Amino acid sequence: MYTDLVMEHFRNPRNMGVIEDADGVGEVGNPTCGDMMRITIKVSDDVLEDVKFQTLGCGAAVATSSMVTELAKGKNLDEAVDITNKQVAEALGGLPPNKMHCSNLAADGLRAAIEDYKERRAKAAHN
Amino acid sequence: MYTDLVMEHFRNPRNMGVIEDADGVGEVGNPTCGDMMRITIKVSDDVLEDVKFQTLGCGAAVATSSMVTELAKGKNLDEAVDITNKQVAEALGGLPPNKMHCSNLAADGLRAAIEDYKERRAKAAHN
Amino acid sequence: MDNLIYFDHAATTPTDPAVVEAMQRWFTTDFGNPATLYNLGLTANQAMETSRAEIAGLLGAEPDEIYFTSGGTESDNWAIKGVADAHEKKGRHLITSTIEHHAVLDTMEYLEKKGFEVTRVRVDSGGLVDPDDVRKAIRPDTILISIMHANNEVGTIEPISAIGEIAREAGVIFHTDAVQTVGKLPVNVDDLNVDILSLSGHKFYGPKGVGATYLRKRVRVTPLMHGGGQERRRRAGTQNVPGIVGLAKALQLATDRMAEEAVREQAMRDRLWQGLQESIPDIWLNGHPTERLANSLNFRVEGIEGEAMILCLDMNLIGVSSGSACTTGSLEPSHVLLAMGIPAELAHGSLRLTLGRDNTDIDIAYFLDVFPPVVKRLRDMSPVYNK
Amino acid sequence: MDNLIYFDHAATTPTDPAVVEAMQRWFTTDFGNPATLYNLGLTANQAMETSRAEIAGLLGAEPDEIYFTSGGTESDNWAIKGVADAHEKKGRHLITSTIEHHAVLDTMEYLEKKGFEVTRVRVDSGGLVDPDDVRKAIRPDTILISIMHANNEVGTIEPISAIGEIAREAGVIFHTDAVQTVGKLPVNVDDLNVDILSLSGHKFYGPKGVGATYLRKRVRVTPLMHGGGQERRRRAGTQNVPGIVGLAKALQLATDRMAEEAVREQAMRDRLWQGLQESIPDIWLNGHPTERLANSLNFRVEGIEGEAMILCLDMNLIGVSSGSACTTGSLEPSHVLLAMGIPAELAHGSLRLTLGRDNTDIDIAYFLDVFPPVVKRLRDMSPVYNK
Ligand SMILES: Cc1ncc(COP(=O)(O)O)c(C=O)c1O
Ligand SMILES: Cc1ncc(COP(=O)(O)O)c(C=O)c1O
Repeated sequence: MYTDLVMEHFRNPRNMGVIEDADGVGEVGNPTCGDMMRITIKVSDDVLEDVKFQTLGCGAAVATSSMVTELAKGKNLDEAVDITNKQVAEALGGLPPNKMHCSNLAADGLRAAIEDYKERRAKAAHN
Repeated sequence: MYTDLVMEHFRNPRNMGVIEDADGVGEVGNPTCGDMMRITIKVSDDVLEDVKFQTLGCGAAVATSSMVTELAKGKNLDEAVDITNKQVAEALGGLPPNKMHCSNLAADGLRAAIEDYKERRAKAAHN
Repeated sequence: MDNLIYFDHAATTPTDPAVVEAMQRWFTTDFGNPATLYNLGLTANQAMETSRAEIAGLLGAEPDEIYFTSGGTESDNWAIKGVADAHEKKGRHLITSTIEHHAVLDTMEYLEKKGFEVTRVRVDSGGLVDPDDVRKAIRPDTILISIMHANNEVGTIEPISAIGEIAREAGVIFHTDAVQTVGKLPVNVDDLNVDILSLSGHKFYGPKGVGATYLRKRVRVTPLMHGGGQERRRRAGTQNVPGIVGLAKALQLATDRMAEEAVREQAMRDRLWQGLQESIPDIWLNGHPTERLANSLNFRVEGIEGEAMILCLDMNLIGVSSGSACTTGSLEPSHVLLAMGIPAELAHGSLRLTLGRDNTDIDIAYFLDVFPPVVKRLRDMSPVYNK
Repeated sequence: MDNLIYFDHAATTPTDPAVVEAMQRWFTTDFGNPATLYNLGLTANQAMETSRAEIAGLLGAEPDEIYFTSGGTESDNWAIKGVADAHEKKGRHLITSTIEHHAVLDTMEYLEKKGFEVTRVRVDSGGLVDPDDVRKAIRPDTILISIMHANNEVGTIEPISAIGEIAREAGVIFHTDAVQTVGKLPVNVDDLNVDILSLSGHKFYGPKGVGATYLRKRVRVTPLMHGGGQERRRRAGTQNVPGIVGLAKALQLATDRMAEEAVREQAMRDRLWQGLQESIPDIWLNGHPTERLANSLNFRVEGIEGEAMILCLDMNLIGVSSGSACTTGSLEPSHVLLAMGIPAELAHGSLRLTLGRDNTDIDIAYFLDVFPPVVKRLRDMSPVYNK
């Protein structure tokens, strides 16, 4: 069902965990749907210095979470915000069709985290 | 499908053929239906001295024809006319359900031959 | 895959080598079409009729009440569509439950689109149908009640005999999907008061792609397969003689060891559940505590998701299923668990273990070793479990 | 039954030992349900998908246009009922021929009872459908044309490609029952211009109880089997993995030796017919002299009846069928022969010989030895043959 690369990421997820003093947090999905992920980021000079994920979900959900952290880490925010769910799936060598929509949310999670970071910064600038 | 006795009669039909100077001839069935038999009888002192059959038809048609000649031979006409198709089937140890109606006409053939004989005699008496 | 530890006997079972052996000659040397008139065909026909009589005997039925099909799905579809088609003049109302297999539920849904009305009786938190609910659902235009004998996800055994009595009193045809019980529980069509019953070979160590329908005499159903005159004109198609011989052999073998195997599997299952409860916090049983198949264990694990557990267990050479129908292309949580009142997020986190002949105490011990760390790892990964 | 001389390959064929061998591991060691997520299931799924791709390749189709079924009867029923159900809003008119298999004809008759209209195009004395008759039968409300590729009784090969072109021009879905041609003739779904095609394993040395439907992309059909999400939600039921693997293997083997085998069987068949004509008076060929399957010989024998010939030949260890459907519980003469204009009494006296891989010149010689005395004996017994 899954590509070897998906299974490899499922088996050995990269960047699993929580950044305690994160600069941004993104949450997408919903436990009622069976898939939920939380992405925490650490930003310095508009570059994603660290990205970590926590995921409740199936193999695809875990692997896409893991993959998006790899794709994002070290990128600057403008690049990272452009990463799409489709790119994540492609980087994994593809996902089963039924997993393309429901369990492929990791890029959305990353974007949510970046937005959270930007909002926090905007607020800080106002204060 | 068929009992051993049916097959035995099919393999070695008794009294197959035509009595050339028959006292009565009975014909039942219809080639269009796939089953047809002709029974010829020789009568002496109201007793069936000889009975012979010709049959076009399936295994059941042949076996019932053969069996009816065995049952009838040596009987007097009153007994012979009472032989039923059902009795013939029973004497053969039964027939498959789908063969009970269409291919089990031999007793009818015998009866037709006896009636033919009686008609001929009645005509002869009138002349 | 000899080193796999298989806990998914409700999904399918290995075909018993004795069954495979019994099938062989009907493939190659005695391969005749049972509808033909020469010896080769008659021999095949005889084997088929002997199988039919054996199966009938084991179910307390007459041989000419047994019809061979391609499996449980066909038997279920036939029963429901066949009764609906043959009796729609009498009425267009059908009764079923909320926890049936999709072969029943989707067929019912199809009929709804065709203008039939369907009442789905609810189940309690253990998955049990209340016969009284069935009684209340019956209307003058009800033509069929279809309630499964035991549920395939949680193993709950339904009060079929009592429901059958109600159906009989009301003069309504009663079908039961016994795919999960035949070969595991004693199944007698008269004791169960059923008119139609579905069974499937591959659930009791028989071949896939062959099943049977018990159809009580004088119950009218329209064929699902029109065509040749096979199966007394009720189910057309050249009969699968090797499969049918295998089906009968498998049912015979399953019946022979049924009592002993139920005790053995239940003991293992109960030890397993005991062990899991001791080593893992926040897990709960799904299904009925007692009215349940001896080999079935379904439980929910808070904070993690089913497929992830399956994959982790597979990495440890253990085969299990989740409560949800992972394969249907939807990620819907199990309709059975939802019907029992389990919230969606816990339904997603459920696992089904169904034991079988090949399981031993060693498998139980191994599972109890492997599973707690899997749960811990996935909970560590989970954003919603923080205990 | 190794000493049987088998001339009834249109009824069924022995499963090739290599096919049986290929099936074995999927019964016992790799028995997984292809819908499950762990390795055992994935392995089974992979074998199934490989089989699907192989079969698709051999038919010139895409893998996701192949659906596994329980055989020819199911494929025929599904095609016809499935199209009727999915397209009845467009129209309720169907076209078929008078010489179809009962799996098609009886299904059509069933639909007639449900309010559909069916036009049955006639055939000529050789059993051929005239494509122009099909064209003329098409109406604005026609939703399906179903014409068989080759007839199972007389072997006549229909002009499917031409009919398919007409169907396509008219925008009508076209189904062909290719149960008698797949494995014997090159079958390419694009060359044939078909939208749906039925095939059955046991007709080409594969297992009984497994077949397939080719269903062109974007052609809508309602499932015949509702339930689980198997076969892309179009045909529910746990897939018969051993049977499916066997089906693909059998089609591969049949394709490999197709050309050579056709030549060999046709030579034997022609010698056989030559010899029969020389030794038996008043016999005639049924079916088309040239547009005919290489292995098929159907002839009528004046003055005697088919079943009697079958039984006599069986006594000589030869297996053949008559033209009529001896098994259906009716003694109706063959609808195919009647449709070709053969009088009922001669239809009753017809015999079908269909050759296969196991036949050799010795079998032909033996038949030519045995059959003339059989005819003589039955004609002597017959009240209607006096030549
Ligand atoms: C309760 C129940 N009904 C029906 C079926 C369908 O049976 P089959 O897979 O033989 O079509 C299954 C199993 O898949 C089942 O568990
Ligand atoms: C032309 C044709 N169609 C359909 C069928 C039915 O196939 P099956 O026996 O696999 O159901 C057959 C053979 O029985 C056939 O010869």
